[in-house]
Amino acid sequence: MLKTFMRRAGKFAAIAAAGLVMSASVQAAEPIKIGSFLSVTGPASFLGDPELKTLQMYVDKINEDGGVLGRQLELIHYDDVGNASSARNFASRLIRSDQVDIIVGGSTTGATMAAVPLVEQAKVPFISLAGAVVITTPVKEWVFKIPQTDRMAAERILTDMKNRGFTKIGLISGTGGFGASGRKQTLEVAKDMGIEIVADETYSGSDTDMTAQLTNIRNTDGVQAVLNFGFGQGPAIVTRNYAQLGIKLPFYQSHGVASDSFLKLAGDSAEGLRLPASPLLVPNALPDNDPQKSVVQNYKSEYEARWDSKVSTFGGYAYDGLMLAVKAIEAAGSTDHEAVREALENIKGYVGVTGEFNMSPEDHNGLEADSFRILEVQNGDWKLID
Amino acid sequence: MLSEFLQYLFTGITIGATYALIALGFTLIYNASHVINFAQGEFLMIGGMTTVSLTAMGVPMLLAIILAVLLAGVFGILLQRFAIAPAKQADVVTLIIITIGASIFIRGLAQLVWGKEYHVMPNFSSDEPIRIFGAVLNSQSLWVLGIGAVLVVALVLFFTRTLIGKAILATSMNKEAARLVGIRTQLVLMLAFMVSALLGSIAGVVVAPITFTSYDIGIMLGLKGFVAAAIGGLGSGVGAVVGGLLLGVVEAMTAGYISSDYKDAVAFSMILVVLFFMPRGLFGAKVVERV
Amino acid sequence: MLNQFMQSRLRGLIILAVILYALPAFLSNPFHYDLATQMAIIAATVVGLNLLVGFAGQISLGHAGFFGLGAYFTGIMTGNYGWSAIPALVVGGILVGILAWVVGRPILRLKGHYLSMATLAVGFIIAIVINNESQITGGPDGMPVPPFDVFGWELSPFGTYSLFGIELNGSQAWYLFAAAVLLVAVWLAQNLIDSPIGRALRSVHGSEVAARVVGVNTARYKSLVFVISAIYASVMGGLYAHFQGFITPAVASFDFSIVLITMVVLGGMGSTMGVILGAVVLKLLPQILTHFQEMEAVMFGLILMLTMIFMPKGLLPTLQLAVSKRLKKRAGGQA
Amino acid sequence: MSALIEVSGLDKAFGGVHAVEGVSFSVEAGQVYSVIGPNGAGKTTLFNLISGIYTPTKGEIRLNGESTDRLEPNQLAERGMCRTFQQMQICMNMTAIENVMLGRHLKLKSNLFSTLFRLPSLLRDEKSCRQHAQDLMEFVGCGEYLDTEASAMSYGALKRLEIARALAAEPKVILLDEPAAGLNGTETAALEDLIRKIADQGTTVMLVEHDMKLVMGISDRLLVLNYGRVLAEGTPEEIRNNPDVIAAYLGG
Repeated sequence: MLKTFMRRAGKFAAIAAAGLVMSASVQAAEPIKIGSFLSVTGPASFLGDPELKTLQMYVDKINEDGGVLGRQLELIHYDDVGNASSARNFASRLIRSDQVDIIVGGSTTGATMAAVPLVEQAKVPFISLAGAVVITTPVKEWVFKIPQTDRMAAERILTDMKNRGFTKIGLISGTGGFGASGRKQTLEVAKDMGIEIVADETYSGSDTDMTAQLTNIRNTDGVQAVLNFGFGQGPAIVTRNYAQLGIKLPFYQSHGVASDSFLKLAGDSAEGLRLPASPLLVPNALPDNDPQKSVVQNYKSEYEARWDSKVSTFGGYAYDGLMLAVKAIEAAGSTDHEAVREALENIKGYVGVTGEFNMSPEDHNGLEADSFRILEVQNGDWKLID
Repeated sequence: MLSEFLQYLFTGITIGATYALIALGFTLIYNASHVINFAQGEFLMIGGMTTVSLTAMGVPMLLAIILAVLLAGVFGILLQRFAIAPAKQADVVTLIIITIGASIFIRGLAQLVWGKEYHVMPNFSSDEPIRIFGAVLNSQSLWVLGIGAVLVVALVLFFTRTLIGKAILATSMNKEAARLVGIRTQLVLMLAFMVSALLGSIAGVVVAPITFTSYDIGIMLGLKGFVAAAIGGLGSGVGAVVGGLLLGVVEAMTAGYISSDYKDAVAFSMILVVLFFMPRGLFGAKVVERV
Repeated sequence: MLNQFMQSRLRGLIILAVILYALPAFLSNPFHYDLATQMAIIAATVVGLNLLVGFAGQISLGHAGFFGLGAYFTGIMTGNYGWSAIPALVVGGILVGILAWVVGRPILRLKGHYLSMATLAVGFIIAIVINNESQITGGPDGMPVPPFDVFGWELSPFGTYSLFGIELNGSQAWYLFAAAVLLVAVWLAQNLIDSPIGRALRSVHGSEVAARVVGVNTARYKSLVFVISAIYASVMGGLYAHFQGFITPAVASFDFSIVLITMVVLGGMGSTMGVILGAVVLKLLPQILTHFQEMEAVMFGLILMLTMIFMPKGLLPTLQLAVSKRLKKRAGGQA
Repeated sequence: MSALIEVSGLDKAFGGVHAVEGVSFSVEAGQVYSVIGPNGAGKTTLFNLISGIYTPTKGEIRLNGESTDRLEPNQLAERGMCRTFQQMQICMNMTAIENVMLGRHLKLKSNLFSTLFRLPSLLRDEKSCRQHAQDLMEFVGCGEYLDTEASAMSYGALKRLEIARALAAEPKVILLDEPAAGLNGTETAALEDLIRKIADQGTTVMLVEHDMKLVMGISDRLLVLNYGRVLAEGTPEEIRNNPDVIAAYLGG
């Protein structure tokens, strides 16, 4: 009885002491403000939701470990609902009202691009979590981005197709931002690589049946393989319709569906399809000498323990974004915008969940196409192919 | 050639049957109260999501469906009682905004309870598609069509054979007169909303295996249902069914033969054309202006 | 007598001008100015929409289509073809007006929900075209728009300006500009309402058959107000595009159409000052509700629903009624 | 001289039910011409046909010798016809005087440019229009309501307001649909005076009315409808003594 009491009292004292130390350090310095606008709800919520969870979780973790430069991190985040105008407004609020030191956010390309003019003018470092190639090509002084570009995804997929000897393919893509940009890149890359797109179909994000489009592709002469570029539930429906129609051609998806929940939605129909993805989906299949292995394994287990839901590639973007921001601030030794920007630009060899980042003034993404791994669905699970 | 056409037709009819079921829900409420209920799609969502989450908790499928449909019915009653009834003298547009507010509210709740993920529901029967002349039909489509047909027949019987159904019709034609002959019109309106919610949620359950389900599935399907109801003529049951099927088939045919990019645009142009020649939809009642 | 009449007519406008002039005292940083600028531009849009919905009683669920067309026309012409902003806004307004006239003639014959359906369809078609024609519109990812300029002189939210010797940053300058635009928009709208044309418009709402038997060509007036409100939307869409510096098809979306009509109904149909209040409230609400995190949507839906249930006439008319009742009561008590 | 309104073989069917059948008559300029008959006899339908709100199934209506076939109500208004309604059609979203000023719509030149910028020409026109409307409101006896919201006016005042609005268009012929319905004795007497004054100014008046005393007192000629058909036509004296009319009204 007394023992328990003593133990509790001791615990209490320890917590109190820790609290004192912490509050002392908080008083010592203003927190570093990390701003974020994400599509936490709305049609792109499957991007924004894991991104926000990741940011919240690791900001807490970093603070527990003593913060950055001896200062605590403060996460200020807003939900842009996938609407570019709101994204711009929240970017404005972050920069001008909250006066954040750096922004990590922008789930979709539209949201990112809407904030870019403001960010460039206000000269605040901005790490985008969206995919399209236009974000960092041409290079914008203050804008960086984490995910591989959709162009890289197209390159990776088409290379794999070419290696398997396919030169005539059918394309079906969503009309949302991700699908439309992916379609454009695929068309361009295919031209460069001498692959012919013989069928080119689209569907809108809320469609519930893509059988008609797939029938058209199936009936096109000479199609050797089919690629679906899109995200959300659409690709899962496409995958199921594909199986129902009994199309036997090799099937590819984009990195937009690289998550376990896609496997759950598409079920058996997904069997045999391939897609480019971050190694996050197959952490244990990586060879032990792969530097990404431990990073990926840690992130996966920490995320799944904390949130009781599966990791997704998109949460990984937020992880890398936050870590890059922290690294840059540490390297700069302050939150001075210009210093942080320069530090970001010079990050070399950072191994993250998404890949190995080698930033430069000419490359604000810093990833190579081979940071994408080609995975195949086998027996209802991901299998690392390349 | 034939197999292609059949494929588009099957696709169109499946989608169309979904639209038709939603449109029927619109029609029912419109008939009883002249309200266009923009929260109709949310009944669909409640049906699908409740079934999915209950089955995940281990409730047998059939029981889960029944509970889901009942829950939607309760929401229908609550919607009428707390959102529509208090705003009796409100303008048409005001009522539209109220139902939009209700749909945002219900969707917000659903998101809190169920999260934002998409969920799968297994087919009612075999996953094996049916092949006819080279075209493929998802077995669930037959369920959609079959249950749709049963519901339409049930509705017809409900309105022509039951006292409650007749009371709803009487109230829609003349509220004052209905009150005078002893019909409790508020109760009748509540019933109409409830039946409409039941209908919507059943639609939500039967289409969920095809479309997946999520907290926001109701937005676009609800809108398409409204479109179908308007094409058919608001207030006409036959119109709702024909409008829904027509819309679905036109979408599928456009995607197949013309351009998948402009599939929705063609569907919306069709409404304009229909309304241009028939300002009250295909089967809308002709109303003589009384002055 | 006439003097008094003029005064009452301009009362609203003067109050609005005073509020707009005094507002900067409450704005503490450029973000607040940003928000106020957007409110002014959107408010001017709904003042135009209110002519159609509030005064002529015709529902439009597709007005964002015209707003989006204006935004994209200006964006494309100034961005890709080097036009100056003013001619782009003017030509855009004219083209959108012509389009509105062409589609308005047939669909304005429709009544009630059928008209809402048809306008919804028109709005959707416009949004789909903008989304699909990515060669010129940039597709769903949107397109950048150059800053507003008047024959070489640029108004950018990021510049610095001086007005009568006062230093202004770009956000402040934009605010002043947008406030002036709003005042002009309100002035024109009030002139229209308070005229034979305005009476004819209101009579379409009050009793269409009465309007017809005294000789009002109701079809013509419905078209006219449809065109005018579309031009309002187009021009404001263009300004919005310049201010934002980047536009996506969301500016033409059905969602945005619903936001616009909600502003009108929430603020008070047929009350110019009311719909401005509606725009302000709806623009401000999401910024305030960020504190509710996941509850944001629930709160928004609830507030919208409750307001419309308990104030079916809209915020401002209900407030005005309450105030005048209280004044009357007080006057009665004294007498 | 030719008749101002000439109706021949007029037919209107609603889904097989003939509301008006084979009706012919003519109204001379300057007359007070009344249409009477039991409820459901087709009086209001007849007015709706004449004023262009309904399109006839068969037959023809001529206004001033010109066929009104396919003319919209507003086009008839341009040709000098105006009317009131049994179920009043007042714009409740306006003030009383605005309703009357609306009646002068055709007399005003409305130019979008001068409207938007509120040019002096517009202000001058508006001022004289307002003056005219005010005179008319005093003429019909609701001068005290000028800037009252229409929604705040009494039933009787609204009835007179509707007449004032119709008169504001300076019509050649005015159609009054049951103007006395719902009025008390004094109000009806005032109405009778008013109709007489309107007729004295040279405006042709067509009247649908139930109040026999009123009708018989002021009408030059009467048309009696029964089940959509003409039962009798003639001067008040002739109608009073017509056995068919007596049978229809008394024998039921």
